[in-house]
Amino acid sequence: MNPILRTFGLAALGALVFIAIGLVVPAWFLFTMTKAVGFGLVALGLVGLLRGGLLSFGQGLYYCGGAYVSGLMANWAGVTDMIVLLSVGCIAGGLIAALVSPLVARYRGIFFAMLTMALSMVAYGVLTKIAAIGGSDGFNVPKPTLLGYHLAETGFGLYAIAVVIAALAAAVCRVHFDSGLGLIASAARENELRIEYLGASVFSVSTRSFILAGGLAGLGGTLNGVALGHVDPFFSYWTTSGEMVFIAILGGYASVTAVFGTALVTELVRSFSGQYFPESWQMLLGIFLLLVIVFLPRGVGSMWAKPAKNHAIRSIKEPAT
Amino acid sequence: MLTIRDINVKIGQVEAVRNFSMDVPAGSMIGLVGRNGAGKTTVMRAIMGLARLSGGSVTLNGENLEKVDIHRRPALGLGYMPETRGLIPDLTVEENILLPTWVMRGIDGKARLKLVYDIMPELMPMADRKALLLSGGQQKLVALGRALTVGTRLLLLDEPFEGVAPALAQRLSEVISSLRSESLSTIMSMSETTHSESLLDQVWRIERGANVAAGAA
Amino acid sequence: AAKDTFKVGIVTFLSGQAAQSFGVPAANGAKLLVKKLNAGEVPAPYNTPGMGGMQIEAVLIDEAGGATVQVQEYRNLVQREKVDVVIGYVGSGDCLAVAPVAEELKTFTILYDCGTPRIFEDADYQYVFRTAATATQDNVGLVRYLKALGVDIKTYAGIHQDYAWGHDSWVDFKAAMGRIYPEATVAAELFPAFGAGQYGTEISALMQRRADVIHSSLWGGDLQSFILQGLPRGLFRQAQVALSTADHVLPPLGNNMPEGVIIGARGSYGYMAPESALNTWWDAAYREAYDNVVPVQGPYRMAQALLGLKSAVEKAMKENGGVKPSSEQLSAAMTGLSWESPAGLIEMTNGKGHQAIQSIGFGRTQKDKDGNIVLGDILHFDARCVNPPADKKSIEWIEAGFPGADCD
Amino acid sequence: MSGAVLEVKGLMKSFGALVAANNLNVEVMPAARLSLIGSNGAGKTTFVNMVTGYLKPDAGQVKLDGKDITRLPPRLITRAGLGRSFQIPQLCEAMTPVDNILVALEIAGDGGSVFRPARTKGSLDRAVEMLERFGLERYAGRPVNELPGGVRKLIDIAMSLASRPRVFLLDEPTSGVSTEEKFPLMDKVMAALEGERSAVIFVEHDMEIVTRYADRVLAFYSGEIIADDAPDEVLNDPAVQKYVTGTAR
Amino acid sequence: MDLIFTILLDGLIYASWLFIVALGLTLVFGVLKILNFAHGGLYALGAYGAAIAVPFFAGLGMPEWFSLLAMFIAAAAVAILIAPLIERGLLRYFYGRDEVLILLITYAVFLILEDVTKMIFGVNPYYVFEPRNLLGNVEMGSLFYVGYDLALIGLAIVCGLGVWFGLNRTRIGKITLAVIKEPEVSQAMGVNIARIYLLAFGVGVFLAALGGAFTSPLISVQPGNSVSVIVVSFAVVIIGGLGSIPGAAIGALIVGIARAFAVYELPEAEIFIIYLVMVAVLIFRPEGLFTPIKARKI
Ligand SMILES: Nc1ncnc2c1ncn2[C@@H]1O[C@H](COP(=O)(O)OP(=O)(O)OP(=O)(O)O)[C@@H](O)[C@H]1O
Ligand SMILES: Nc1ncnc2c1ncn2[C@@H]1O[C@H](COP(=O)(O)OP(=O)(O)OP(=O)(O)O)[C@@H](O)[C@H]1O
Ligand SMILES: [Mg+2]
Ligand SMILES: [Mg+2]
Repeated sequence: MNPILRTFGLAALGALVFIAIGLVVPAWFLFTMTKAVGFGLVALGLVGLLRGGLLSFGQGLYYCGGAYVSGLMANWAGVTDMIVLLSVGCIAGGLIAALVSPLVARYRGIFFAMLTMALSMVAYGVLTKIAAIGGSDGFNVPKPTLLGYHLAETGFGLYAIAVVIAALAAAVCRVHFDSGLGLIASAARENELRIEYLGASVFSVSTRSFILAGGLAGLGGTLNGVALGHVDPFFSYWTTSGEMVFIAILGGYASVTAVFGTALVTELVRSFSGQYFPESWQMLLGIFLLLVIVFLPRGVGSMWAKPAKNHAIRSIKEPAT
Repeated sequence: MLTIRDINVKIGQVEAVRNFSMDVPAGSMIGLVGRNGAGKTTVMRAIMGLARLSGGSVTLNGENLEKVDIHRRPALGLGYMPETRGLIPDLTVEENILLPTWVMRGIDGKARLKLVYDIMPELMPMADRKALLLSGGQQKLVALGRALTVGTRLLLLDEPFEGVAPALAQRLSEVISSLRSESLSTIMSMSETTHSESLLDQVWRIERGANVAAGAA
Repeated sequence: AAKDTFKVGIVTFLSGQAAQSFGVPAANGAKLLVKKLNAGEVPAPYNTPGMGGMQIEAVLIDEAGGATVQVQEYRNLVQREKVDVVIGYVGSGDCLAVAPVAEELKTFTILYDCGTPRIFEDADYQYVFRTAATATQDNVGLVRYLKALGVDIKTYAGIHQDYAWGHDSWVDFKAAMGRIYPEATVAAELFPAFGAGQYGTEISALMQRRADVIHSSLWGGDLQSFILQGLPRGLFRQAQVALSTADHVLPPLGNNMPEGVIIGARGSYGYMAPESALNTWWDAAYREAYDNVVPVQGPYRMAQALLGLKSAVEKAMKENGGVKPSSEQLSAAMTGLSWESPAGLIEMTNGKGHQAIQSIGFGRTQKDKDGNIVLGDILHFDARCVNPPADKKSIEWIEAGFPGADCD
Repeated sequence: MSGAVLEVKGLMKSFGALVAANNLNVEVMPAARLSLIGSNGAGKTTFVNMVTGYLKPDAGQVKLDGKDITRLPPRLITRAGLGRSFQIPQLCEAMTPVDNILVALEIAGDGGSVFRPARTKGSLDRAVEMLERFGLERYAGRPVNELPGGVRKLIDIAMSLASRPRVFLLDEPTSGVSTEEKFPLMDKVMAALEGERSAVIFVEHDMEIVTRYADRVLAFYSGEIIADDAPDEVLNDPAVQKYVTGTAR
Repeated sequence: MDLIFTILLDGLIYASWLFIVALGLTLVFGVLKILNFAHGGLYALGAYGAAIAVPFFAGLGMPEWFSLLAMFIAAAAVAILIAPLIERGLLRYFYGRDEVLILLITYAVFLILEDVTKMIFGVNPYYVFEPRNLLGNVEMGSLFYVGYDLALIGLAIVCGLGVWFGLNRTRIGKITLAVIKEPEVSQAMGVNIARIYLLAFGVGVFLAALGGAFTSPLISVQPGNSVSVIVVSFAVVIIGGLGSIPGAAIGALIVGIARAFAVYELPEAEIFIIYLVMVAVLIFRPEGLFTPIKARKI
């Protein structure tokens, strides 16, 4: 079968399974999963960047951008339809990233990380100053609708939307990562000089990944803003971005689904340790992080997503050593 | 003097060296010859301790090297010139040569430096240049000089002639042959013996990590 | 039904900057009061065990992590832990974010501390209540206090943390100054980052601009650092410093506190608490439990929330025949309720009966005869003197010249 | 017009006080086989680096097919039809040889598409075919950082050839390659370029290779070209013998 | 005139504090290639250490000036106790791994340190006033400055020169440079690289703790001090160029003066001025102001 169709088919199947799961789990878990999807989307964008050797410590900016733009639209224009809001948030995140990208796309490594962080912190600083949109306290986002229907109070409706979005995003990313450009991006992580000497522009490869990540972050921001019913400049604070990085690294860049799982697990670990050990949850989170890094250094996703195999050459024998 | 017995080295999934054995008598010049990827570098790294043995032993004058920490091996008189040259880019040529003498006890840095300059006078004009500015071949020279400062018993030269212009290669083999002495042994890895046929006492061949045949050059 | 337990989620800062000054003391106060309430050891009218006979079970949650985390934790408290009510939130952002969720989940919720007037001025809630006055009274009261002391002000300056709390405090203060000291002008306004820790430059700037009064809403570690750094540089000699929420730094700083500094506590708390049997008991119980440390605003505010809850629960049970009240019944009982707290009478008069007003006290540090720093010049302002009437938004009320204020 | 594909005029480069390229002038005809020899540190790599845009020359001009490419970035120089390989192989280290080649083919093709899968039967076949041309198929499935130096060298060259350059510069293609493999390697490289009538410029220390594969030799010494002629002439030049080949006695 | 002088002086004092903290960060990055998130936690430990050590030595009847020394002792104690634990116990297993992964590890260490510190010292504040009163007050322009604050400038210079000299002019420093660039070869040349790593990390910890110790008289030592320190010192180190000591100095100065300027002239911008400066610098110098030289790679 056409691999692209197959990927989307799998995604649809996965979405159905998770929607079914949503029918039986308790409400709090439904909400946690919804929020995990929001984070997971941002982390998925980070995975795309990581595949190209870029680590952004400022995804909060695009996350925040998506959440603010869609949230303000809901408040000011009274638009509460999720399809509209999600599209607007996604475009907003991507657009901000596109505006920023000429500035950041020529950086690598720690400098890239810190520059993106600095930009998100400038946004944070500016947002805390604008009293008209709540300053540092932010503002509340009205309840969402879908095609004119109010989404049920149980949170199931929103969860279902989140699952569909997650499946769609994962499928798109899978197809993109496996594409020619995706391969070139991974090659750029390994050796930029080589890529340039092959005639490709590392700059434009980076820019594309960056805009994709921005769009996904905007999507995640919108979803979470709506789910939480509240957005504030903290969305753009560096610790928020740090949390996304945390989730992305735990997920690893082999898989496009792992990030959603690690987002959920991180949320649960934090929530339970915060409740049962309110005075030492940071330590537990730290230990959890260390354990994952030590035992699954290439991310949780490496457990099931193996690097793509070259089926055509399987038959060729390895050198007999 | 140096005895390698049935060593095995695994790099990742690959058995880079398999049951390899070799004897290096005192005062001999040995060529370790093999094609690309045969395992020459790996054998040298195993002697220096940079590659972990998964079996077998390396003994120097009866002392099992496995019991000696890596950073204590140079003090046994082991001088190593890595394939990648491995100069310290921010240090000058002279500092690069002196580096081993700084960390080893009871070694006269000045005297060693003089010795190296005597053997390779062409290093002197470069003495104050930072290593990162040198061309590939120049770096080879410096790396050889550095190996000489501590290599009083055994020199391990990994591909000393590779990437070296013929004039310089000739000069290098002169230098190496001038080192010949009762107490100093040299192992040179190479993929060919053109520059060094005259130098070598023995050639050990290695193929896919294993011994092929040994014999006089 | 008397065998039931009553599960209360308590949310306050247990880590981060606000833990030491507000969160942990409040949590300590909650633990203590819950224990005493369960044992029925609190003086009348609270001397019945637990809440309407039900033993109180407290679930303590850390407020750190921002509003998003708090929304999620709130849901977990309600949906997973199945708490009956939630009491919590110091951060204004957390209150704003949690309130609509409480409404959605139809869970009776008390905001015990946060200061922003926006919550009930911008929206109506059925299930959400705030048992403490807003920050408006802190700053209106402070200006009134300056006036009452007869401080002469031609210029004044402000230094506030750069987030909503700081900005709102400064806006209220400036507005109140405009009414009460119409001639005075602003000499400087500084907004150091939250948790900046280093105030050398700010202190230089304040001293260079030479204001008569320096107003600040700094709190916790930031405030302590500001005081420690300003003291040797003569800041507190040069200007009259007025701190709107500083009572909690008095116990740790002790005699290192400069003289002549005006201190507010956001209510009639601690050193400024009114004399009553309840307060005497509370002060003694807290000191006994926690190394003789004076309870400051954190524990007081927690206590007034818990006691308000107890009043509401018992009122509701009186009406529903003694079963565990639903959130709706609790809301109905709490609306417009008033009750005695260690800090005096709490009255839910504003925000359609969801927002409390209370009296507030101020004092000024001075040396006693042994050379110890104590609080003198203590004055109280009546709740209706420093809070807007039920139908007015705070800032409009201030700007209109406090119509309807009742200051005797 | 001289008919040269590559014209280098007055190229200069100094590193501080050290002059690494002093007024270099070279013209290269289509399908030329040009070898650069010279003592270590003579400036060969510097020359290659300037021509291919890695270093910006202090002065001078480089023209490809009459088009000035002097200060273009490497990417555009490559697209203009000038390729190079590296003295130290530049590979995507954690990827397999097949993936490395796939990347090269992908870029040389349409520059990579957003959604079209990189790994189709067709593209893999082409990559494997490329590896086979260099006798590398048996290494296909291991990450290149686990491969021996000579193999890495070949992959590096194979990648550079994907764009079918009209002028191809190789920096020491055979160093680190064992004797048995040197000639086959050069044979393969030359064969690969034969059909394209590409000009080849290779830096080399092994005079056997030079005499076998070059039809013209440039000898570098101390930043200057001290000889430029047919191989026999250059190798008999006394200065070259003294400074480069060491055959003078 | 007076205003400019005050801005510069205030900026310089702030810069000195920043520099001491950032110096350790840049050193550890330079040698171990670790951007150490736990630096802030170590800073906090230094502050607690001083808050314990100063009264302790005063209790032993030491003269007043000894409290200054006590702060050094506290920082050294933190370094000796903690550095081997973190470096030998954890970090060394990750050398050569991805920078980002190691950043996450130090982040985990930071989280753990936060709570451990809280467990040991509680949430109540500690104070150390004594040292700050030792050096008197100085009148400068129209203002009073505390002698101690001015002395921090001197301390920063001493630390900076000390580390720079140690790294560039001493043998151990050059050996360290060798380990930085070629750890494996250095080992084969006889360098005990484990010891060098530990030393460099130890000095880094010491500098972090020293920053904390000398800040303790200015603040109330309590949980939550560490976070803001990290981000600002990250900014400084990035502006200056990772691993560069002069870079850290210039970076600290730029940040310090920009901040002081903002406080006087643009208070609304104070919160993000550091990041603006960082963005501005990186636009013109993509790798920071002082980029350490790199080896030829082609
Ligand atoms: N870093 C590494 N990771 C994995 N495998 C490696 C690594 N280095 C070497 N190998 C493998 O070990 C084997 C021996 O390599 P080694 O470098 O010792 O060969 P060599 O004889 O020195 O080759 P050359 O002449 O190319 O230098 C090769 O098959 C190689 O693939
Ligand atoms: N980036 C640089 N900075 C300073 N000096 C340099 C730099 N690159 C090269 N050099 C110097 O320029 C001279 C020419 O170097 P180049 O690498 O071109 O020599 P080469 O002919 O390729 O030598 P080899 O055969 O050893 O590779 C050398 O002396 C080298 O030290
Ligand atoms: Mg080798
Ligand atoms: Mg070269």
